[in-house]
Amino acid sequence: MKIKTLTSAIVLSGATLIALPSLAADTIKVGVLHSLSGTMAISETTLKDTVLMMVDEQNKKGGLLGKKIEAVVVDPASNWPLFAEKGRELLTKDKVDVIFGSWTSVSRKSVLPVLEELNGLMFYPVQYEGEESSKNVFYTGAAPNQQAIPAVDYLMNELGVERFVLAGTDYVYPRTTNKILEAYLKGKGVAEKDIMINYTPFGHSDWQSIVSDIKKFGSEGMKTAVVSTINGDANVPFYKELGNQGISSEDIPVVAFSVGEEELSGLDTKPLVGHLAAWNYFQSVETPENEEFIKAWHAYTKNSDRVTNDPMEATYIGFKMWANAVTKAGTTDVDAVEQAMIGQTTPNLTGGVAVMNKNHHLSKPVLIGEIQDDGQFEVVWETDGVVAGDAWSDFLPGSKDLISDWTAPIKCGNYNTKTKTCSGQNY
Amino acid sequence: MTRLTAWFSEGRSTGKHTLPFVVILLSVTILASAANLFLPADSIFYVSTYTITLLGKYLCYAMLALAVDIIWGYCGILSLGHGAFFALGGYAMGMYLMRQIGDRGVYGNPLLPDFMVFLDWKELPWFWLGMDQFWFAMLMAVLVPGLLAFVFGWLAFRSRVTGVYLSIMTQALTYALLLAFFRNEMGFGGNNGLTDFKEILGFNLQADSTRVALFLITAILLAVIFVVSQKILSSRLGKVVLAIRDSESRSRFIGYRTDRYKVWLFVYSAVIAGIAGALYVPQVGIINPGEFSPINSIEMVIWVAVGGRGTLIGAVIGALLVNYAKTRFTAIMPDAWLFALGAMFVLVTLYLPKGLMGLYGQLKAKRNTVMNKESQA
Amino acid sequence: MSTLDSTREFFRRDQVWPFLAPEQAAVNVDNQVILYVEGLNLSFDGFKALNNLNLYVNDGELRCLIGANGAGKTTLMDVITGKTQCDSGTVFFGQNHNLLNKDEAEIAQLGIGRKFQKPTVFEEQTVFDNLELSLKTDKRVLPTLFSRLTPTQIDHIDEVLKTIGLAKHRFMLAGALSHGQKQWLEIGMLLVAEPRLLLIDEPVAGMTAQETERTAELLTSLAGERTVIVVEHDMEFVRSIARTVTVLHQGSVLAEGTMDQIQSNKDVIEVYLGEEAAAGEQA
Amino acid sequence: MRRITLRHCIALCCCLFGLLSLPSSGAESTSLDPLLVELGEAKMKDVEPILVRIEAASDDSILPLFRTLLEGNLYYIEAEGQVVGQFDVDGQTVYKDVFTQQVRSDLQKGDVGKIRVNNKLRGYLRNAMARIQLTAKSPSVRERAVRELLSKLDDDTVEVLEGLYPNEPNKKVKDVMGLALAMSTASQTQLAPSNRIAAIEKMSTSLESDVRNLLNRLTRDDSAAVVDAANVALEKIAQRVNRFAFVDQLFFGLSLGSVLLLASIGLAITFGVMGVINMAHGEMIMLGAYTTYVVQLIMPNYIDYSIWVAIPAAFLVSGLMGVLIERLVICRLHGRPLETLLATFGISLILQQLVRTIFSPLNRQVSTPSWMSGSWEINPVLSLTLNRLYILAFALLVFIVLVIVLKKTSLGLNVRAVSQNRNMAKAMGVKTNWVDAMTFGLGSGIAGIAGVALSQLTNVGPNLGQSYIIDSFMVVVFGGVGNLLGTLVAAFTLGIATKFLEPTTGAVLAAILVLVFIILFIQKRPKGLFPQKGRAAE
Repeated sequence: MKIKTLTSAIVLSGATLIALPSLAADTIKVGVLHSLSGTMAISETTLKDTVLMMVDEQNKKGGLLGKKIEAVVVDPASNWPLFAEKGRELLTKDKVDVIFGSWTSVSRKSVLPVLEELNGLMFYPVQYEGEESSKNVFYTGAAPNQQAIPAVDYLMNELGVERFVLAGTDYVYPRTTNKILEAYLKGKGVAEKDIMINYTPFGHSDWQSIVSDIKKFGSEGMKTAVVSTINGDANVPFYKELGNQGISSEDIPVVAFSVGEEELSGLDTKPLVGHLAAWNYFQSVETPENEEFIKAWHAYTKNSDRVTNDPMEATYIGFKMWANAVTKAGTTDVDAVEQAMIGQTTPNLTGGVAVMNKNHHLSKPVLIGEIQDDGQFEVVWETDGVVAGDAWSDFLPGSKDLISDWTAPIKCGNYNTKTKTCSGQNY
Repeated sequence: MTRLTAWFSEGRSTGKHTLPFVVILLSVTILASAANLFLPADSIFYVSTYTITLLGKYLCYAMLALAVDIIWGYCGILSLGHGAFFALGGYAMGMYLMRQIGDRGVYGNPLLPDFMVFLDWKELPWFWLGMDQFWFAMLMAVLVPGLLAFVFGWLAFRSRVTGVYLSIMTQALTYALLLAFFRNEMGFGGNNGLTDFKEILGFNLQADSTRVALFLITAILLAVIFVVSQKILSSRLGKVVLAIRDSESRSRFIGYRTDRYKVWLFVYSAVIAGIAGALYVPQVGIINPGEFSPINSIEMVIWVAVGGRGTLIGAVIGALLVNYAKTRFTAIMPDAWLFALGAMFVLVTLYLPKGLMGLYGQLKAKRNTVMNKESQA
Repeated sequence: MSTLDSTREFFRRDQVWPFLAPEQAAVNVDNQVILYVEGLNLSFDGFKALNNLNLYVNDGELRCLIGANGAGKTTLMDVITGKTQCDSGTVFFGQNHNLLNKDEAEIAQLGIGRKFQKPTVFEEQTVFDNLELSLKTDKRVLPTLFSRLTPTQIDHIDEVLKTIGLAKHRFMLAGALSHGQKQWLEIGMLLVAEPRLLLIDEPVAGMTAQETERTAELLTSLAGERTVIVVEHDMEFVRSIARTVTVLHQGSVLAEGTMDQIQSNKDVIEVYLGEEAAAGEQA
Repeated sequence: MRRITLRHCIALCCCLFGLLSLPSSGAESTSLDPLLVELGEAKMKDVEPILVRIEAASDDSILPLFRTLLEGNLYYIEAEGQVVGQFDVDGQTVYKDVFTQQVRSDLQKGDVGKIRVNNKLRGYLRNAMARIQLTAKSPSVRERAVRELLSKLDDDTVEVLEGLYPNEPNKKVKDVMGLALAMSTASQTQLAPSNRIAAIEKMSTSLESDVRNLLNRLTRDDSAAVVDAANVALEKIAQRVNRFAFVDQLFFGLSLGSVLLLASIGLAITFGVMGVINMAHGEMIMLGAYTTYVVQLIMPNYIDYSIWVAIPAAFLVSGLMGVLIERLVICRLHGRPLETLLATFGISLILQQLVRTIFSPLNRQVSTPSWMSGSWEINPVLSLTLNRLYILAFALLVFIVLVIVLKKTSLGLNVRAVSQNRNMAKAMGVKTNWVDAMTFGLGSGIAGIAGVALSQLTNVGPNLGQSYIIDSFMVVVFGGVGNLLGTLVAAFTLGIATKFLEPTTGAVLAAILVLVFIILFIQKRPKGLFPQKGRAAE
């Protein structure tokens, strides 16, 4: 009997504990929804620190609207349902004004309904597959047309590549990106037989056969390149195998969309020199903003070896824009800020100016970098001017008629230009 | 006669927990729901929807813990693959909810779920047919896990795969399913799984009332399953099951087809897990292959171990306590949590082989033996 | 027979399907023999545990099996009760039940009870439950689920409890019993199941003198209505109960007969009693 | 026998030419200097023409320059309009004159600007160097140079080859040159079909991919005779290629098998012999991998030898950890395998979190010793990667050593005694506790060694162990518990099976199929491939 009363007591007290409304004074609250444990912790902890750093800086400048900014950090532990739960916690219990968070698409998809239900505001800082535009989310990472397509253009025009291996981890981002690329390449007159598509599971570690297939595919007389959407952990063994099977970047260059400075810091880059990556940001870019940012980062982490990467820049831009938008709107009210966000501009760390478009995606420059033996990238090509992020790809049958425009009169995340209707909204 | 009643309670030391448990469970849930629906948000007793969904989730886990306990605690079959049955139930519900979205998906396709549209699928795969019917989906939610459990159990138990081997096989099973469901060709949404649900049986999933309803249903079903399981386990079948746990070969030599008993218990447990999964999905709003990951299945086992295997109430308590602790810990100090969890595994197995309830039981057992001594004297 | 007929046959209301029906065909013992063991062979990687063993046990007799360790006594029981598969040979229970194609449970349901060398009872359950489980009832899943203890069954159990002298301890966990008591409980579990044939492996090991005596009485009293096969090392005990004794040696029958015949049998003396005697003198 | 990678051979002949060119270098520099200045100041896209001119204006002595440029070590001293190589001499950067190799200690990082190269330039440089190296001293270098050029046989290259062919001393090089000439003959449409067909027949003995590509092009030739010849030749080549492809796949299978073997063999001891389910086995592997990382941190300048230090170190670290676990936890859970399973799982969580806190959750960089990188090219279509060859050999070695230990040493005797009958062994005065600890230590230690090997193939991170634990269990169970030979067979069977499934089913499905197969197999034979018989097994 005792035990049961005890437990029921605990459950109840727990309930009330959780339910207690947070009594924080008038600070502006910034929620941080990045996994600090589990598989995604590797990538996401960095972003958490970035946000905290930005908050610090903002507070040094006197905060926002005369209030201090307070960061509320929670840990969704790389567990997708937890993203929804913690998101709800941030919005209802901690009453945060904005959330910076998520890395994987699935985590974003998981928290999205909560955001729309409770009308929260989230900044999503990672390159992703597109095919989404929510009123409550701002996508500061690259859409496929800001990463994949320019990269392929570079391969075709600069390196004269005629055959493509689209190798990816089997999840939605590579799937979609490769679908888009396939359509795009065929549009450019690349034959079916010159495109090889291959998917591997997460953390795939035995790349022998695949790499040797690629080698064969590449040895058939036409210039071949690999477009890699291989995710995180699987990259190290992949590149090691490439190196060992003697595939040099001159024979078959690999252009990766998920390999940044952070990932490279995990492996010996000597055999990889010359392989490529497409991002909107590289640590090696020499601009005053970037140097300042890196300096601040090293100071904040008290570690001069910590690298910076593209999602960090995306977070940086997102935060700056949000701060400006709040100042402009004079309030942290979501709807006001959401409108104020559109048209916001912030200097990129790589030079030029990023603009927030009507579709909640950024216009950013696209850079192609070659891996150097010091684990950094050397920019070998960049788009002249910025590329506007495209929420709905024009190369997918499903979405070619869709656009996103959050300004009046359309005010719709997926507006069908043919039928002139707005579908799939939760309100 | 007193002897007989005494014996009755003796043989089934868990039996008398049932009523109080049901009462407390239901009263708490009803109170919480009422507090959420009828109290103003600023009231001190107001229970936020966040809490409701959280408790709802815990109750699903408790149900799952029951499932694990029934076969591990009572029959000594340590399944490291119950996450699989849970997830399958969840997917059945998820598929139903997916079909309910209808043409409100981002691509406005009336038939195909979004992920199929942008993966450029032309028509619905056969295993999605009928999933738009609630009854059918729910049937699947119990049938599929049950069937899988039956086939697996039938094979395994008839060829007398036992103990550790079985545990490892179940783990392999859920691992294989994990890999399978990650594949986008499977047509279950790959890594993203199924999400962005709109409504269930026409009720808006975002509405508080729906959430509370789901929460209540979960609680009631948990109570029902608890009572039924209690009944089953305190019948002679329950004794046979215990006998199998303690000495399977002996049970065979007194004429019980132990393999059949194990199969049916395994199926029963799997079905419960499936139901738990089906209730879990609409409350958390997403189902994805992560639920299949072996580590989840092992975590369930530790809930039971902490609460006390071999007692249904223990399983429930374990699930609630561990998950509550998890929620609090991960909020406060994420790193420490894994240390805590790990330590819990080690310490419980070393010092609390029968968990919290075991501790309680030992004390009682002492008292009883004393009583027996007296009665003999 | 046409398919229609066969289906009709299959769905006949007045009978259960064979795969559901318990195999209760009565044991046919027309010519007085209840157990036929013929040409049994079994070897564990090289070592021949049973070597062309032949054994016939009459209905209702009390048979003692003796033999040195590794003579194959326990293995023989394992084969009879279906625990171990033999390499070749035949084992028939009565004339109509081939035991080799049945599993332990079926064999047990036929009415062959077994008591192990090392007492195995369900330690986590009460003495009463142990007996209840062993009752001669329908042992299929569903019937077991809905079964109730009938007064007659309870009486039967109480009766057995008296016979094995555990009436006081009926609510005690079997695990808490003493070694000897466990032995008794296990015998009780045999009795309550009302088997035709009892296989009893070293019943008196670890029993006190008078307990041994009582066991002897019990076993002798059982013989007649039931058939009892006892494996025992304690020659005194064997002498006290045995009508017929079978001596096993290296997996086959060495000699068979009354105790006196056995004792006078040369090869038995050298391979078995010899040792015993020697041991006896030393002791 | 190692593939001499491009870099090596260049290095080789560079020192060679470096010496030769010492006297002449002065004269060289005069004609080159303006070009070098251009090179230093040019934008990347303008670099190639300059390189062309440099190549035209110079002889072999230019090689060091090209090499340095290719490796991205060429820097430009704006003040002097001179180029200089940046080299890394144990730890600190040193500037040397690319031609004379004289150290320029006066230069600072600030004085020089890097001359950047991209893949296009690298490609050009490699061909250029090949052209130059046609006359290199070492035959192997010459051969490689010719092979390098097969891909682009422009007229002047062919001319040069024709010039060199007659008086080429070395047989192999001569053959390759002959092949090259044959290719050019075959591709010249104006020639008489008969000659071309002859050339094609000559080509049909080669496995070079360039040859195949040329033949493929020829199958679209105007002359029917040529087309037929080309098809015949392709057919002939295809057969050989397929044969080698099979060998290749087999090797992949074996290599995967060796990895599985390494990962599971430690488990075969702790699980098979002791009957302990060690869920922390994967973390033992992880510890081994991290040990390798730490060892490399300690001796950054001796990476090539680091492995030899890492192996014993890893064995000790994991072994000791194993003993610790056994003493603290497992020994208290004798005869409760399921509980052991849970407890060790808890330990594995703790260990993972431990390395996360100590080494950060990021993957750690473990570099491959030079003698392990690259591959052994048996012929153009079949080349075996060295690291996997070594690991295959290593796995077998470990296995053999282990078998010997268990069969021959007193520890092994005790271990077997305890595993067969604990109490009896105890009665015989075997210190069972000690034996258990040692056995567990041994198993864990071997897992550690496996970690060293795996660190050469995959990520060194907190999740390393997780990704192998299930596979290892599968292998042990499939092979039959308590049977090392079974483990060996199982590991290679699964490895090869997976690799032969993969091409048809894809990696994921292959993995699933293998798992399902094992599950079903275990239902059929619960005791695995090589079960233990008799009462001992019960």
